[in-house]
This record gives sequence, structure tokens and C-alpha cells, in this order.
Amino acid sequence: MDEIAHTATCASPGEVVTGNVMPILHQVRHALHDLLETGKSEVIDLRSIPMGPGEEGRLAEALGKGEVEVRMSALGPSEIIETRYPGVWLVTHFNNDNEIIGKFIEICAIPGLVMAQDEDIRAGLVQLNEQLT
Amino acid sequence: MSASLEKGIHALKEQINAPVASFFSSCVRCGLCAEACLFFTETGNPKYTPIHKLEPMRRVWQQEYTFWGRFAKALGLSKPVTDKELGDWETLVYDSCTLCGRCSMVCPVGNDITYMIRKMREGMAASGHAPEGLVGATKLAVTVGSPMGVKLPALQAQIRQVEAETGLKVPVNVEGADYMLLLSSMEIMNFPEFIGAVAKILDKAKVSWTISSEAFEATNSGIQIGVSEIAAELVQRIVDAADKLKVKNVISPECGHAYMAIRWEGPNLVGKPFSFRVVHVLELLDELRADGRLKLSSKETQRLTYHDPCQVSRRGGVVDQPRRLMDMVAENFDEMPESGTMNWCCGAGGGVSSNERADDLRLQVFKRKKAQLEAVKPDALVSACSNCRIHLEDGLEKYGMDIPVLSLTETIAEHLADE
Amino acid sequence: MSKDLTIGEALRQRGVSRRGFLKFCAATASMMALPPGMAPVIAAALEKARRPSVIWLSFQECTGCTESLTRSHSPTVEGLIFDTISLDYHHTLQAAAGDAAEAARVAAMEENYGNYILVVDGSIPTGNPGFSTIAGISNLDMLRETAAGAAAIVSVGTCAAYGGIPHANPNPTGAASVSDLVSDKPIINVPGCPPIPVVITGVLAHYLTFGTIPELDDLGRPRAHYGQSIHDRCYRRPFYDKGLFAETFDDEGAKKGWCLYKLGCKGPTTYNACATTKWNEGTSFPIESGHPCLGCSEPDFWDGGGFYKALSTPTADITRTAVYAVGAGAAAGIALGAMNRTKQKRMAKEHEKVTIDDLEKGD
Amino acid sequence: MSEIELFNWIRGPALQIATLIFVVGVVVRILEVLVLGRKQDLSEARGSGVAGGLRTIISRMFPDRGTLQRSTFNVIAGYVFHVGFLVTLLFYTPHILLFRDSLGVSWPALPTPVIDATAVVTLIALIAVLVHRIQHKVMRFLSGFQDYLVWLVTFLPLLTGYFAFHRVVLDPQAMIAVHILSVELFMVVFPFTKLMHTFTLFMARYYNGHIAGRRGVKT
Repeated sequence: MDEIAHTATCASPGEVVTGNVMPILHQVRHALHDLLETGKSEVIDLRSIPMGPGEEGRLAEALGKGEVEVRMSALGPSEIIETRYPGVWLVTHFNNDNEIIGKFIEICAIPGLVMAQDEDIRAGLVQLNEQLT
Repeated sequence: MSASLEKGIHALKEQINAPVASFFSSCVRCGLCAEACLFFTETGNPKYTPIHKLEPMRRVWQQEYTFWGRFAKALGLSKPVTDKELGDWETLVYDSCTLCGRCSMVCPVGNDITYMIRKMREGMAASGHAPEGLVGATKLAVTVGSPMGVKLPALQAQIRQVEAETGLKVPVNVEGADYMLLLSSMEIMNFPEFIGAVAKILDKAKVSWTISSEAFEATNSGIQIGVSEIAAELVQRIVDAADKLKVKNVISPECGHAYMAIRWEGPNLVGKPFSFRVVHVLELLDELRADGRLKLSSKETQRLTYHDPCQVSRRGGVVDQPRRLMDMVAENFDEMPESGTMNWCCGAGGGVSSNERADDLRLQVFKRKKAQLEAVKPDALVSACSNCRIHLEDGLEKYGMDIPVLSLTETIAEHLADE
Repeated sequence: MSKDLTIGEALRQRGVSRRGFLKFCAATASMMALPPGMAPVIAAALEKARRPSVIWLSFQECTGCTESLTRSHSPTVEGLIFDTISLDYHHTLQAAAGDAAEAARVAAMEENYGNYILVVDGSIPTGNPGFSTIAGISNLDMLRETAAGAAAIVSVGTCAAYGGIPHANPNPTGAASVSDLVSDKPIINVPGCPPIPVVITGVLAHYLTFGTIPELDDLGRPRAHYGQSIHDRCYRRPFYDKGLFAETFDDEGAKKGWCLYKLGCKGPTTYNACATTKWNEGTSFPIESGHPCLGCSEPDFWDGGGFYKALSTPTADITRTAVYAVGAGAAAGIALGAMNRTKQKRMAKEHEKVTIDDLEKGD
Repeated sequence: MSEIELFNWIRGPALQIATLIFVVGVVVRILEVLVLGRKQDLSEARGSGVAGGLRTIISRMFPDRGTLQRSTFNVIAGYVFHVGFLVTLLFYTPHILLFRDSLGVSWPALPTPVIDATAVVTLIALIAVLVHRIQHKVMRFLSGFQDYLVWLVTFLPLLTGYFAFHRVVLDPQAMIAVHILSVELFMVVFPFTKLMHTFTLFMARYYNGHIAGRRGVKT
């Protein structure tokens, strides 16, 4: 934890620390615990939390990278990365100009968006049917 | 028979100066002065809060000497001070204030409340609200020369008695003497031993001294009642006698207010500096001690404590001298809690003892001194003011305490080395 | 695109997958400053919501607000929201001009009477009606006429919300805000100069999603976006609390990113979402770029003292007043003091001698 | 008048009026006292009056033992609210900026959490002294309308400042306006009331110490 605390709070010279990185990590820890105990998933909207320049980077650094990386292309690209803590996902949505339109931490087995949606499956089936007939 | 409200207000207006204005401007009504006043602490009655005793004078200041007060007065918004109010304040200003000055030491904004009470009495006296006892004493002081009506023959009789007892000559009207001794009537009538003690000490120390037959009274009722011109007249008698005998020094006896009157108020009352120096008898004794001219052969062995007369120490500045003398004469000298400039008044100074109306009150507030003495439990109590001594004896008797009250000068005289 | 389509249908027609729609809803929830858990609710609501008709009126304004909203060429989420509405009249954006444009407005009003959303940017002159007219119609008349059939009014930008720059002292045109002139319709103020684009669309999204206007503060602003001050959400706040301030724009403090309070930052009295939502797709906001907040989303921000004067400093020249006051006080004080002194001396001079016979009261 | 116009009036003309009354009033009252003068003391001095006066200005900041023991609450609460009032007034950044802007001098500020805590302590102390004033028989006896008015005008700037700092009760702009207004009230009331002790106590202590100093008494 010391190392995380270090990464999370020690800014390089010229950087600004709001002190919001550590609380987010704690929130993630509680959410992970809840996920195991009750199966309840949680989403944290990173855009609602004040962040100084470089702080989002430090948060990402503190979370690290895990085994799964998903790239999606639906109404612009999306990036869904499992962090070094399984069950904690860093989700970033972009628009077609590659501008960020949403950034979340999701605590769940797998983010719902990754799963194929019934409606899309149905549409895909229709399409496949059309192709095969 | 011409005292009037107008004269009183006039006198108050006359008395208000920059210090008074700064004091009234600064008071925040914190009430801390109450806890410094034995009339409050021993009665618990808030009307005895020192600053409250000045309320009519404060109103005169506000109405006459502040811009918004003048403004309000011009608009008829302020309530003038009435004769009834001054009458109501009479007991507060005379009976329940000994001018001890303790409140002036604790006021956090630095108000010298005592200084103002002294001034307020000018207005009270001019408006005819001085207590009967003090009026009588003042009349005697002016007409007879002593507030107790002690005349020269009485003094001469006491001198003869002293001369017989000591075998020493008490010099009277000796021109060119270095020191002229003043006495308080109480000393002449109640403690003539004091004259003998001074005679013995000064004889051993080879000090040339005298007593004037024209001005031997040291006390000044004019100050206690608050009439400056009467006070000035009484001081002038001493000045004239001192000039006539061409003395270099005048000794104020063991009396607090006498010292205040002649040492600190005197020159201001007569309007010019004295041609002679004024010393309190303890100051003189301490000087002689320092010069090696005051030698003792033995010491007092009983446990002693020293009661500071307010006008000698807190208001007079003779604080260290009595302590050096006590150390010299006593083997076992213990200070009371809150001594020196923070000492508690006996309860009878400032004219209270001349005012029979205040007799019960002064004995009631003596409980403060009683508590102080109980903390030390001395075998005897030493002081340097005949007025304090009489009241201390009264108080001790009333509360059934068997503690003798001694004069510091007399105690020293008893232990003088023979050589 | 037919007006009868629901938003869900409209998006699907554009080839947006369900997954894309859900992503859109997640981003919309974020935009509306709603908790992320609200995304499915938004999805369900938007799926069925009808595309509302919107009439956009521009009065005394600089087009900055429209620019803010439309500056992006590609379909952003805000753009999509915008695309899903039926923008029936916007004289800057629409192709039609002159009578044709006015005809479109009148037609949209008649067709959707009582149901359309009226968006206003710019303040309305209440002085000479000729100060600002469109197709010969004064702004005031057009506002009254169009507002009459609106379901709700969105005042976009500080000019429409509070009068803005045209209203600044001495306000030569008698500029007034929409809420000054219309009182019988729900009005949502989206102030800012310009407002953050996602806030504009967030408000529209809210209306689309819930069919109601969002919760407003006492200045008519949606609490979701204007509920907290810039200062409270500012990443430089810790420096304020520690007392570390930039004193000039190029000192060490400025370089270290310390608080800009002393340089006139109005963050403490300004309510807006800049500090978290940020600008340019969340890139940054003025304070992050090193400039103090001007307080542009507050009424009369233009008249609130200098932009570079610290909030706590007086707007008047107190120093000069104090100097004059000392002079006047000294003169008056010496005069009054001299009067006091004279009075006191006179009292002493007129003193009647008190003798022992005067110690008792006369008759 | 719109809210901001009112706010600007409070920060502008109203502040000027308050400053004018405050400064003129204080200067007049100080001079009114000083010019009145006093007679030269003709008695032979035992010690230095000037030294005594100057010493007393400092020494009266500290109570004697007996007073501290007998009036512990009064002394401590008095200290706390005076120090707290001055700390919040003089060491809060926005206040320092105000002084820098109007007087041209500035000094380092204290961290805002410290100011925040100080304000709370001061408010509590002020409430305590009010309760004390009402309950203590001497203080209640001595107190009149002016004493409660002065308490109120001292309390309000702290309370409104605290509210403004925490953005509660009113929206912050309005709260700051109310805060400044309360300070203006304080300034206007100042020269006419015992608040003048802020300045005159130096004179009072000096005169007292001068009288005592000449007599060789340490006060």
C-alpha cells in the first residue's frame, strides 16, 4: 500500500495534488469488497471528481494493467482495461474525434457494455439469415 | 451653607481631564474591578463594583466632553445627573471606598479608578453629599488643626510624658533642623509611644529633627472629603511651618493618607514644588539602615507578618523599605498571600474611619484581612499606619482573633542597639 | 428524419447499435451529472421519448453560445442529442432566411403549440424596440409571441439568463433577461459566457429523458451542474487552504499552480461545472490554464469589480477616503478637544471656593 | 437594485461611508481625550512616569494572580475571543488582501483550516462571554443596552464570516455581502461605544502607569 500511496500522492515537481486519488482508491477497495460479499457492482464517474493535471495519469498508474484489454468501436472507440486488481475496470469512451466523452471505473466481473446486447444479437441474426438465404 | 447640585456638577466638570476621559472611554464593563474590591468580595453586592461608584461622573463626562454626548445633550436626549442621584451615590463614594487603589491595579484596560473616586468626591462635597462624620472632621481640621480636635497642649502633654519615659529631649520648634516630624492625631492620642520610638531612633542615628508647634498634624481631611482648597490650606500650614523652621526634610509619620497628602498631593494642591523633601518615616529608617546608622541588638523572635497600608505601598511607592526593615528586625517574617502592591486594604482608609455610618460595613469587609491573616497565622501583625492599626485591632477583636498589632517603627525602636 | 420517431428509433436508423446506445446513455448520465447507475433509466426513457420540437431565438448576443454548442464538426454525443431534437428554427444555423425563416418559426409554433421547447440566447432590449429586430419584429415581441406556446424555456448563456454583457452598467439598451420578461413558463437558466456545451445538452437530455425540467437553484440554474462553486471543486483548492497563492502571473507560485485568489479569481462566488466537467472534451478549464475564473455564470459578473482584483478587496478607493477622514477627524478632533479644554479651564476659573461652611446644603 | 448592485454598493459606497464614520470618529475621540490634557504633576518624582506608563501598556495585558484565580473564566474567555477575533481579522487571506489593497501593507496569512478553527473557538468564546454577562451578577448589574449592542456587532462579523466561508445559510455572494455589511455596522458603531477601548486603553494604561511610575510603584 505504501507504494500505491507513493504513486498516488507524490507529484513530480510542478504537479498539483488535490488529494483525491487516495480516496478513490479506497472507494474502489470498498466496492471490490462489496462485489465479493454481495455481488453488487459499482461505477465511479471520474469526470465528477476534481483532478489536477497529471492526477488521472497517476490514478491509472496506481491501478496498473491486468490481463484483459477490450477495444470497442460503437459510436466511436471505447477502451475497457482490467486493472491489476481483477474486477476493477478502467473504462474510457471516446467520440469519433477520439475526444474523451466519459471515463469511469467499473467494479464488476465484466462491464455490461462488453457483452453482446440481445437487440444487437437479434439484428445480427437477421443479417446472417439474410446473408444465408 | 451653600452646597448645591450646580456646584457639584461644576466641580465634576472641572475635575475631568485627559486621564479621566481615557479611563471612561476604555471601560468595557468587564467587572474585574469588583473582584479586586473588598467591599464587593466581602458583601457580594454588585453595587460595590468600583467603576459603578463613578456612574454620575461618567455621565457628566459623556454629556460634557464627548462629541456624541454633547450632541445628544443639545437634542435633549440625555438625562442630566440629579441631586438625588448624587445623594444615592454618597455611600458608594465615601462609605464603601477606602481609595485603596486595588481596582486600579487589576483593571485590564488600565483605568485608575481610585484616581477618579478622589476626583468624584470633589463633586460630592461641593453638592453637599459628604458624610457627616467627614464634614465634622474636616471642620475640626481647619478650625482646630486636627480632625480629632487635638490641640497643642495635648501634644505638649504627650511630649512631656515621652521625655519622662525615654529620658530624651523631644525638640520642638528647632530652627534649622534637618527633619521636621509630622504626626497624626491618632498617634498623639492613641499611640504616643510612636513619638518616643522616633525620638530614640533619631537620637541614636544622630539625626537633627524637630516638631513644629504650628503644624504638627499630618493628616488631611480635605483630601478624604474631596475639597482641594481645604486640603491646600492644610498643606500650606505645613509648608509655612517647614519654611519658618528652615528644615530640609519633612517626615510623614506612620499614616497612609497623611503620606499621600503631603508627599504626592501636597505640591499640586499648593500649586508649587516644595522647598523641602518629604519622606515617609519608613523611608527614613531604611535610609539610616543603609547608612549603617540604624543598628539593632536583637531581633523579634515571634512569627510576624506585615500589613501594607495602601497609601504607603500601592499608592505611595514605599514597598521594599518596610520589607528590608522587617528582615532586619524579625527572625520569622512571613508575607501574606497578595502582599505589597497587591495587598488587601484593612477597610478603614480614605475617610471611612471618620464616618461612623460606615462602621458596620468596615467591620464586615475586614473578613478579607481576616482570611489573609488566617493563611499566615502570625503571632503578631506589623503595620505602619495608625489608622490601619486602630481598625485592625477593632476587626481582630470583633472576630475574636488574638493577634497583637505592632508599629514597625516602634518594633525597631525596641530592638535598638545601645552602644 | 420523421418527427414521429422515438429517439431510440432515430439513433438506430443512423446505424447506432444497442451497445453504442448504451454507451451514449452512460456518457449522457455523466453529462447530466447524474450517478452512473442512472444510465439504464436514461436508456429506457430515451428509447421511448419523442423528439421534441425546438425553436431557438437569438437576441442581443455574440453567437458565442451557439458556437460553443456547434463548434464540433463530427457527431459528438452533444451533437447527437442535438441531432435527435427537431431544431425547427435557429436563424444562424438554418438554411432558410427572411420570410421563409419566419414562416418556419410560425409553422413550428402552430404545429407544436404548447409542446415545443424555446431556447433563447442573448438579452432583450427593453429600451427602444429598434435596438434589435429580426425580420422587422422587435426582440421583445418575438419573445412574448414565441414564449406563449412553449412548454419550457431554456435561457442559454448569461445574456439570456441574467442580461449579461448588454446589461452591464450603464446598460444603454435596457437589456433584460428572459426571466425578467416571462413569468408564466418554466425557465431553465444555463448561464455562462459561454455555457459549457455539455451543460446545454445535458439540460435538453434531462428534458428528453424525464419530460420535466431539472431541479433548479434560486437563480434558476440546474443544481446538477451549478450546485457547487468552482472554488469547492477546484483542484487548486488545497493551495488556498494552505495559504499558497500566485501573486503575479509569472511568479514561482503561478508556475507551481498555486491558487489564483489573489489574482482576482471569482471561483469562490461562482457556481458552474467547469472544474469537473471542464472544457474541450474535458481537457482543461480556465484555472487549469492559469487564469482566474471571471465568474461568467453569475448575474452581473461584468460589473463585479475588476477581473484581476481579489474578491475581498473593496470596489471603492478606501485609502483616499481614509486619508481624508484622518484629516477631517484630526481637524474636528482638535476643535472639539480645544472646546473641551476651554470648558474645563473655564470651570476651573469660575470655581467657587468651597469652605468648611459650604459642606452642607443650602436652603 | 439587483443582488450584485447591492453587493457592489456594500463593497463600495457603503464601505466608504463606514470608513469615513469609523476613521473620523476614532480620530475625534482620541483627540478629544488627548487635547483635554492634564496638569503637570509638581510632586518630586521617585521613579520615571514615562517608563511606568510604557511598562503598564504591556504589563496590563497579563492579569495578576489573584484576578486570574478569582475570575478565571472571565479572563480566559476574554483572552480567547480577543485573540481569536484579531487572528481571524488579521491572518485570513482575503482580509490581508483587503488591507494590502487599502493600506498598502501585507503580511503572511495563516492556513484557512486554522482560521476556520479559530473562528469556531472565537464564536464559542463570544457566546460564553454573553452567557457569562447575563449570569454573572456584577456583569449583569453593570451591563446596559450598549454592552449588548457591542457584543452583537462584534459577534455578527464572525458569524456571517463563518457562514460565508462555509457557504451556508445564504448563497455565498449574499452571505459575503451580509458579512461586509456586518463589518460596516461594527465600524459605524465603533466610535460611539466602548469599542473605543481598542485605542483608548493605551492612553488609559499609560496614564495609570505614569501616575504609579512617578511614585515608584510598579503596576
